[in-house]
Formats: sequence, structure tokens, C-alpha cells
Amino acid sequence: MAEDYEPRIVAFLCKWCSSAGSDLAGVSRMEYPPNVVPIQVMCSGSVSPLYIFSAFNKGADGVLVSGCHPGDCHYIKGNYYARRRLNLVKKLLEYIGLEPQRFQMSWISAAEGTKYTQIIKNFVKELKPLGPQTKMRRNP
Amino acid sequence: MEKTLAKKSFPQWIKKLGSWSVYIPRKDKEGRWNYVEADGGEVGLEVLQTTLPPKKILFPQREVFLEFAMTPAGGRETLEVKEVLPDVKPTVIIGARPCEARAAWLLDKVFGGEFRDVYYWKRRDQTSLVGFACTTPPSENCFCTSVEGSPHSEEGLDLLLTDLGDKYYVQSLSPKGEKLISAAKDLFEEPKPEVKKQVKAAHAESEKKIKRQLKDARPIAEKLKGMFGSPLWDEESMSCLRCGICTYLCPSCHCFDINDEIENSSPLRGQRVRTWDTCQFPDFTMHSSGHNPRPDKAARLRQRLLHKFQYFVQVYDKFMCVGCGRCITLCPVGIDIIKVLDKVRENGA
Amino acid sequence: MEPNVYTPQLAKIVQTKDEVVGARAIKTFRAEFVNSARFDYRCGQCAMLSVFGKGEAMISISSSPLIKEYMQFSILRTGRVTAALHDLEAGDFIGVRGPYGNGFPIDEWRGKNLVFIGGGIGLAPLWSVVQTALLRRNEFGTLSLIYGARTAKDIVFKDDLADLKSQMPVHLSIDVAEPEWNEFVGFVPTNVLEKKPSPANAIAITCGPPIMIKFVIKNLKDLKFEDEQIYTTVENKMKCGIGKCGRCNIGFHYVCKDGPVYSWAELKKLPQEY
Amino acid sequence: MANIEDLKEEAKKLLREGKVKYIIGYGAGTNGWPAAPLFIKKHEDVDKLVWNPTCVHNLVRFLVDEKRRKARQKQPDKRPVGIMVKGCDSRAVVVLLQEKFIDRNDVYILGVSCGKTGVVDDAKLSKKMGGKKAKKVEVDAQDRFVVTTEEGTVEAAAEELLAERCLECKANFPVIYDVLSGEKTKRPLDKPFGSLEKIESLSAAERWSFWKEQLDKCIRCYACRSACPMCYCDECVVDSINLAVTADTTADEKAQRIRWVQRSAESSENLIYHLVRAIHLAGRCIDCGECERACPLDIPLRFLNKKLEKEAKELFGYEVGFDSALPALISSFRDEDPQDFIR
Repeated sequence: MAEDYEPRIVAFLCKWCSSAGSDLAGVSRMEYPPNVVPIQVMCSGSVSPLYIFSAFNKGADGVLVSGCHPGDCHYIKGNYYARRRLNLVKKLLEYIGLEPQRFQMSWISAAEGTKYTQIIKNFVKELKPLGPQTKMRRNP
Repeated sequence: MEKTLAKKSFPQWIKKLGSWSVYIPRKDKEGRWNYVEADGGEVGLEVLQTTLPPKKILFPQREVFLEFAMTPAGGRETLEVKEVLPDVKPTVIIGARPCEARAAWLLDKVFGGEFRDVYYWKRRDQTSLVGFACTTPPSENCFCTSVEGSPHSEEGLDLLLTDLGDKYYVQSLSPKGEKLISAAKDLFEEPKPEVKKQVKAAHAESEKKIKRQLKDARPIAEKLKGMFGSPLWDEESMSCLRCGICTYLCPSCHCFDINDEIENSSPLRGQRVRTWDTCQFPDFTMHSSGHNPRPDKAARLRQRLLHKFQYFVQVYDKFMCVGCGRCITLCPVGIDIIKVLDKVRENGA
Repeated sequence: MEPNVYTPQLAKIVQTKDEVVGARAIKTFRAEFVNSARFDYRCGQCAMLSVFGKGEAMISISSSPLIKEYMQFSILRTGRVTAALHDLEAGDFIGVRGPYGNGFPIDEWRGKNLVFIGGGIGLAPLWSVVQTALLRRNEFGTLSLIYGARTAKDIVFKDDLADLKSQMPVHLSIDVAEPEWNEFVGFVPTNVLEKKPSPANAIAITCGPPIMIKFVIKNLKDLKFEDEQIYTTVENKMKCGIGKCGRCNIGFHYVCKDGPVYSWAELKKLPQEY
Repeated sequence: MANIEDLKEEAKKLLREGKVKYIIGYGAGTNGWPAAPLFIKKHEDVDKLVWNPTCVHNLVRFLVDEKRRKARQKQPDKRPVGIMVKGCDSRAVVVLLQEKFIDRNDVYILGVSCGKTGVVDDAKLSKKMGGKKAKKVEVDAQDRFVVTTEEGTVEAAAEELLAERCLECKANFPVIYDVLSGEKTKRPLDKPFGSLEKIESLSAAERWSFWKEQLDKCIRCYACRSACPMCYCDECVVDSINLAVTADTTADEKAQRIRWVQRSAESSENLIYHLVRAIHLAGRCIDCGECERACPLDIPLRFLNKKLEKEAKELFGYEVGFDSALPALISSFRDEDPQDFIR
């Protein structure tokens, strides 16, 4: 794999927790790879599977959806719906043969700046050996 | 020019057509026939009817018209537009049916004329059609003889092969056909006199074997002029699912859509693309205001039939239907174009 | 190299003018060809305008063919391509291909009194004929315009209409009464009945939404206009503009090629599918 | 298979008394297939109703058309529509009721039991008949299929010709009905998701090449979407152009409509279209197999929805189309929903 290959990750971060967590990481000047294109959403429950498929279609190498821990959701149950729906998305993507590491979900609270950087670091580490995502990408 | 070609030397002939890109019929696992690029593998000479007609090669589902890109140059971005023409190798489609070649001959009329469609003709001029005369009807629903075609019609064909058991009687119908023969002259022999009689008999015999029939197609075309408001269209389209099968798989249907497809939004880069379209989808005719001259499936079934059996007849004096029966065989709810037209004929009779 | 009917020529927008702002915005563009290509057209013909990345839209050329310096399009903001067109300013590039359609048979109308009846953006296709008639004024009898819009704000070519009043009777109307509106209030077809244009040696040309055309034709018939004296344009959805893509047909006519201009005598014989 | 004389009597009564607007049932097919959907308005025509193993269509799709037709009429006729449903079709009615797309008194359900057999698969039938056309297919006393062609009749064991979904049938008689014709026989169900194993056992690379090869065949004729009773949206998110425009749709709405998928039948666009359709059917698809049967290119679409149906059952204990009071799969959750995949 070309050493300089840098995977591009699209991350849907819930505004109340994960996005705040990533801001905390930034404010605390924590080091983490710059591969992420963050998209702030009001709740992880509002992330439609269509956004995930479309991100891969437009060339994302990895997609992350991150929301509040169960029980912390600003809208009470948004993350519970997300947990069920995105589990189905993950199973479907695996079933058609997409590398399972490419789609990840995580719980990151507003206080977990370090966990955010850790997840991004791991994600980049797992994506690097896979190389660019060409399966769902529009005319690769 | 007429020749004969032994069946066993068919594969060698295909090998000799190296400078052509050759499409041959092949049966897939599910038992469906389709045209595939020749790969030295087995040639399905006993082909019946392919699901997708040769139209998919002459008039592909996707055709790039032009590419556009916003290139940053000297501060101000300039728009660069580049026309894209298909660069097509000489192509030959082996195993087309006379009705499908007749459909290509109809498409020639549509895409020719005043505004020649350069994309279609780039492919059409390079493509030769080698037809198999239908000694046995390819489908249960063939009715080519009712729409002025026949199992051995020659329109649109460059070579017509008639199966005589161990050999084919080869009729060359165009300069392209002759080139295909001269590419492997040694495989072709002069036909013996009695072979001509055999072919005539085989052709006559094949016409009798056509299974379906649409009586008085021309009077129906005339009668359709007065049936625009008839309730018949509502009744016959009740079970229609409004999908695109009957049009996308029809060898003579040619409606299309033109859209800009974006690869990158900034800086803008994309292509203008022609894709297949069908009068059966609601937004085919929907105005930007939401007004739709054809609001329901009755109007669309009427359009599909009138276009083929009245409008095209009025403009080109030919039926736009070649009687291949695909729309009958593959309609998920069994709407049968012959039965609907029978009802038109009997309507108010 | 065989000419490719689908490839647009690049044109540069030289001037834009906001005719109507707000919900049903209308903007007028003047465009010049980049390589000053020859593009002679007849009044009433249309051109397929391209905004690359968005698509194409068939727009009638609203300037008179006698004006050579520029071509003018007045466009209602109503969808993907027209909204993109509205975002463009002078200096931007568009694609133009055409001219398409049969145009108005203006030469056959020599010596006749011309009655123009427009509704909303329908005045754009009419404008090409109005300008041409004015430039060849002595070839025609009387000229008059009956034009209506939904509200006073929606009226197109406001200042042009003002100085048009000095050259021909202009009867404006809006659908619903407004405070400082003192002309006719009501739909255009009713205004036609009100103004009672005389059918004697006259040609009536009407463009607008399909529903308006239907009733204008009915009322003109009540005023004893013959079928051959009434002309209109059919604005079906168009994509190719050259009678191939199969969507704009009424009967065996492709409106983009065999139309969009029809006399009622011809249109009456075709299925009412527009 | 049930003889439907009792159902015909009921249908005649309904039409005579004007209790239903019309009846959607199965009638003699045209030349494509022995049976076809039939719409009956007059009680004299009820005798045209047939019931045999070639009644493969899921007629519930036409309830979607009925709703659209009513929405377009100024004074719609509010009477219910009579509809013949098999076991699987009846579960489609349950889902439409569950999603409040139709109201229970919009429909008068004439249920028919498949008994111990089911409906035939067209590919298996034509392979068995060696391409000869089957004029009629019936079930004899020993629950074997008797196929009549031009050259006489051929017998076959049910399993040989049964449609794939019938081999995994979960309801061989309707779960909801106003009238039921035929017995409530319970068929021994072999492995519920047996057919999935073939694909699930493949490696990821093999699965990808399988799905890529299959979905590359798609020509985007949308027959799968048109045949599906659950695909009833007026405006499909995947279809880049079909937008339910009304007089008050603003220019901005039309201009800013996102084209999620392009119209070209390219690999990536076909894949996204089929993935989005599959995920929209999670917990809604009742496996009537119409998408696969309608597909002219024989793409095994059932296996996309079947996978999600299996996950819904195994991960969330959710079974489709049995209880219209149940909340939908993706608008409900349980505390014990698995979250091992979440970091």
C-alpha cells in the first residue's frame, strides 16, 4: 500500500456529546490524525442509512457514527434507535462484502476528548492496510 | 451473394473475426440468454430469445455526451466543456433475430432524419448484424408476421443465416456482410442449386410455426385514431405495476433522458449523460409546475400502444412493434399487447 | 466532423435584469456567443440552455430575430436548471443549442391586426413577435396586447410595457384586486371577453399556462374568431429538443420539433394531451 | 389447495349488496403466465376467479394504487375493496395496517389457504417442462403438482416446483381475513432462513463478487420497486427525478432536491439503489418474492431482504407481519438490543 495513502473518514458526530467531545480534544490540543471530515448531526438517531451509503458512494474510505452513551441522549431515545438501525446497516454492508472495518459506530460523551482521539487513531490504523475504498465509490 | 457455411466451422469463423469485437449469444446459469463478448467460449447457436435485445449494444443504457469541468485558471475559474464521442471498434452481433434487426432498422429512422444522432450512428455504422432466421419461433409470444415482419425478414441485417441442419445458408445483404464473409472466405462454399429450394421451403415453413397472431393490424392502427378517450385504457391498465420492463426490453423502444451527473462538486467536474427512459414513469412528462399531461397509468399504456401502432405508422408508415413478444413474456402481471389490441379491434364492433 | 446536435455552444451572459423578485422570480438575460457563432432564428423559436452540472431547459427566445447583437431569454425560477440560471450574473457562461421549434408564421400575418394575449411568463415567447411586429410596423394592421399576471408584482417587462402603451393599446390585468391597481381585475380569459377584440382580419396569439390557453381559446371562439385565426404555443416537458427522446408528443407530433406553435385548427385535431 | 366455491359465493354477495367497490383476485392469465390479477366489478364475473399454484402475484400492491386513485378523486367512493390474499400476502396487509397506510375497513379480505403446498416457481417450472409451456397447474389429492401442457400432463413432487419462499413459508394460510377458504393446515417448516446459508457461508471477497456480478445486471427498470407492496412512497428518495410536485412546491424545494443516485445503471449507482431499498424494507418485507419474480434479469433480490429479516429476528426478536399493533422494527428498541459492535 502506498505509504502516503491517507484514508478519508466521514464522521457523523452528534452535537450534544461526540461533537462536543471532539471540540474538547481540539481545545485541549490533543494530537490525532486529520483524516476526519466531521459532520455534526443533531442526534445519532437522525443519521439515515442513506447518508452512510452516500458517503461511501462519494469516496469515503471509512464512516463513523458517534453518539451519546445510552441514557445520555438529549432526546432520550435517539441513540437507542441508532443502535438498532446502524446495527442493521453494518450487517448489510458486511453481507454484500464491504470490509467490516470501514463502518464503525461509537459512544463518545462530551467529556471523552481522549476517547475521541483514540477512536480516530484506531480507525485510521485499521483503514490504512485496506487501501482506498473502491467497492461503493462512484466510478473509481 | 449467397454461400453455405458448415455448422462445425462456425467457431473458426468467429476466430477469424479478430478485427471485430464479436458479441455472441450465451445461456447463463438461470437459463436466460444474453449477448456477451466472444471469449473463445461456447457459441450458443441454439439461442432462442435473449432477455435484452441487441438494442443494448446499439443504444446502450448509458451514453456520455460531454464532459465539463471548472478549471481554476488565472484567478477566475473557466468552464471547460469537451464533447465525448464513443470510439467504437467494428462490432458484429451474432445471433440477432430478424425482428430485432428490423427494430434496429426502425431505430435508424428515428435517429436519422433531420437531426442526426451522432452517438447512435457512431455505433450503428460500425456494427453488423448477423441474423439467424427463426426456423423455430424463439418465443411463445412471437407475432412478427402480424406486424409486417417475418421469421426471415432482411431489414437491418447484414447477413441472414438459415439453419439447414448440418450447415447454414448464408445470404449477404450488405457490403458489411460481404466483409464478414471475405474475412474467412475458405470456410464458405458455393451453395448447390437444390439448397436454394430447401431454404425457400424452410422459410415458408417457419412462417406457419409463428404461434401468436394479431388480426388486421393496419385497420387497428386506423381505429386507434378515434380511441383516445376510450375507457378501454383504464380497464386494461388496472393491473399495470408502472415498471419499465415492457419498454426497456423492447427492441424498438428508444425514449431517453439527458442528465448532468456530477463527479465532484467543487471544483465542478461531471458528465452530461443519456440514459434510457420510459413513458411508463410519471415524471417522463411532468411539467415543472407539477401539471402532468399523462397523469395515470391508463394514459401511459395508451401512449405506449398508440406510439407503436398509430403515431409511428402516421409518420413512417411502419409499425414500431416488431412482434418479438418480450413485453408479453416478461410483464409481471401478464398484460398482453395482442389481447389489448384485439379488444381495440372488437371495441364497439 | 459530423455536427453534433447535442453539443451546446458556449455563450456569455452580458446583462441580467430582475423582472420579478420573490416567490415566482423572473429574470431576463442577454447572452452573446463566445465565438460569435451564427445562430439565426425565427421569432417564437426556442433554445436549450445548459447550466453544466445542473442540466438543460428549453427556453423561448424573447428577443426579436432582427436584433443581431444579443439574444434575450426571460426565465421563471421554477426548478433545478432555472434556479441555477437565476444564480448566474453577467460574465458567467451558459451553453446554448438550437434554435428549435417552428416559430410563429409571422410572414403569413402580413396585413392582419395582431392581438397578443399573454399570461404570466407566457409574455416571454410573445415578446419576440411583439418586438418584430413593431420593427416591421407598416406590414401589419393594428396591434394590441392583453396581458395578465397573478399579482402586480408578477408583471413582466414592467417598464417595457409602460412605453409599449404609446405604440399599441395594452390591457393589463391581475387575478385579485390590489390597493393601487386601477386596471382590470380577474383572469386573462375574462379580460379577453371584456375587451372584445374584433375577429375581423385579425390573428390572436396566446401564450401562458395550459389552463389559461384552454379558456382563452374558448372565449375567442365565442367572439367569432375562426380556428385558423388563433395561434398558441404548447409548453410540454422537453429534454432533447429535436424530436427523438419521445416525451413531448401530442399525438404523432413532437412539440419541440413540429411545434410548439400551433393554430387552433391544427391543435384541435391532435389529442388534448398537454 | 382450497377450492374457492365458498369464497366465490361471498364475493358475489359482497358485489350484489354493493358492500365492496370491486374485488381484486386471480383470473385466467394471458400468454405470459397461467394466472393474472383480475379486477371484478360485477357479481356475474365472479366465476372468473381462479385459485391454483400459479397464483403467484401479491395483489396487496394494488391497495397502494387504490389509495392513490382515491387521493386523486374529489369525492372518492369510501367503500372497502375486496382482495384475495394467500398467507404471505396477508402479512403484507398486516404491515400496511401497522404503518397506518391503509385502514382496516378499507379492505375486505378474502383469505385462501395454500394447504400443504404453495405456488410454483416460473424458472423451475419451465426447466421441468423442458421449455414447453404449462397451460395449467393443479394439486392432486397426494399434494403433488399436476402440470398440463400441449403434449399432455406431467406430475412432480411439490418440493420440485415450489417457489423458494414457499420452502421457507411462515404462514400457509392467512393471518388476517374476513373470510377464509381452505383449511388451516400447519406446514412443517424446514430451516426458516435455510436459503441464506449458501451466501453467508461465502468469504467476504466471494460475497462481494457475487453481489457485484448480480447487481451489475440491473437495468434500473424499477420492476422490483413497482411490484413491492411496501414500496408505496410517492417520492422515492433513490429515484433522482420522481418528485411529488404540487402547485405549492417552491422552486427552492425542486432546485435543492438532492440526487442521491444517478440514473445511469452503473455498478455504484445500482448498488446504492438496491442497498437503500433493502434497508427501507428492514422489518417490513414479508418475503412475498415478487421483486425477484418481476425482475427480468433474475437478480436474486430476495436474499438482500431475507438477510435483514433474519437479523431482525436474531438480533431484535422481531417477526414481520403478524401483529399490526406492534411498533415497527426501526421505530422501537429494547434495552437488551446488542451493542457489541459499538466502541
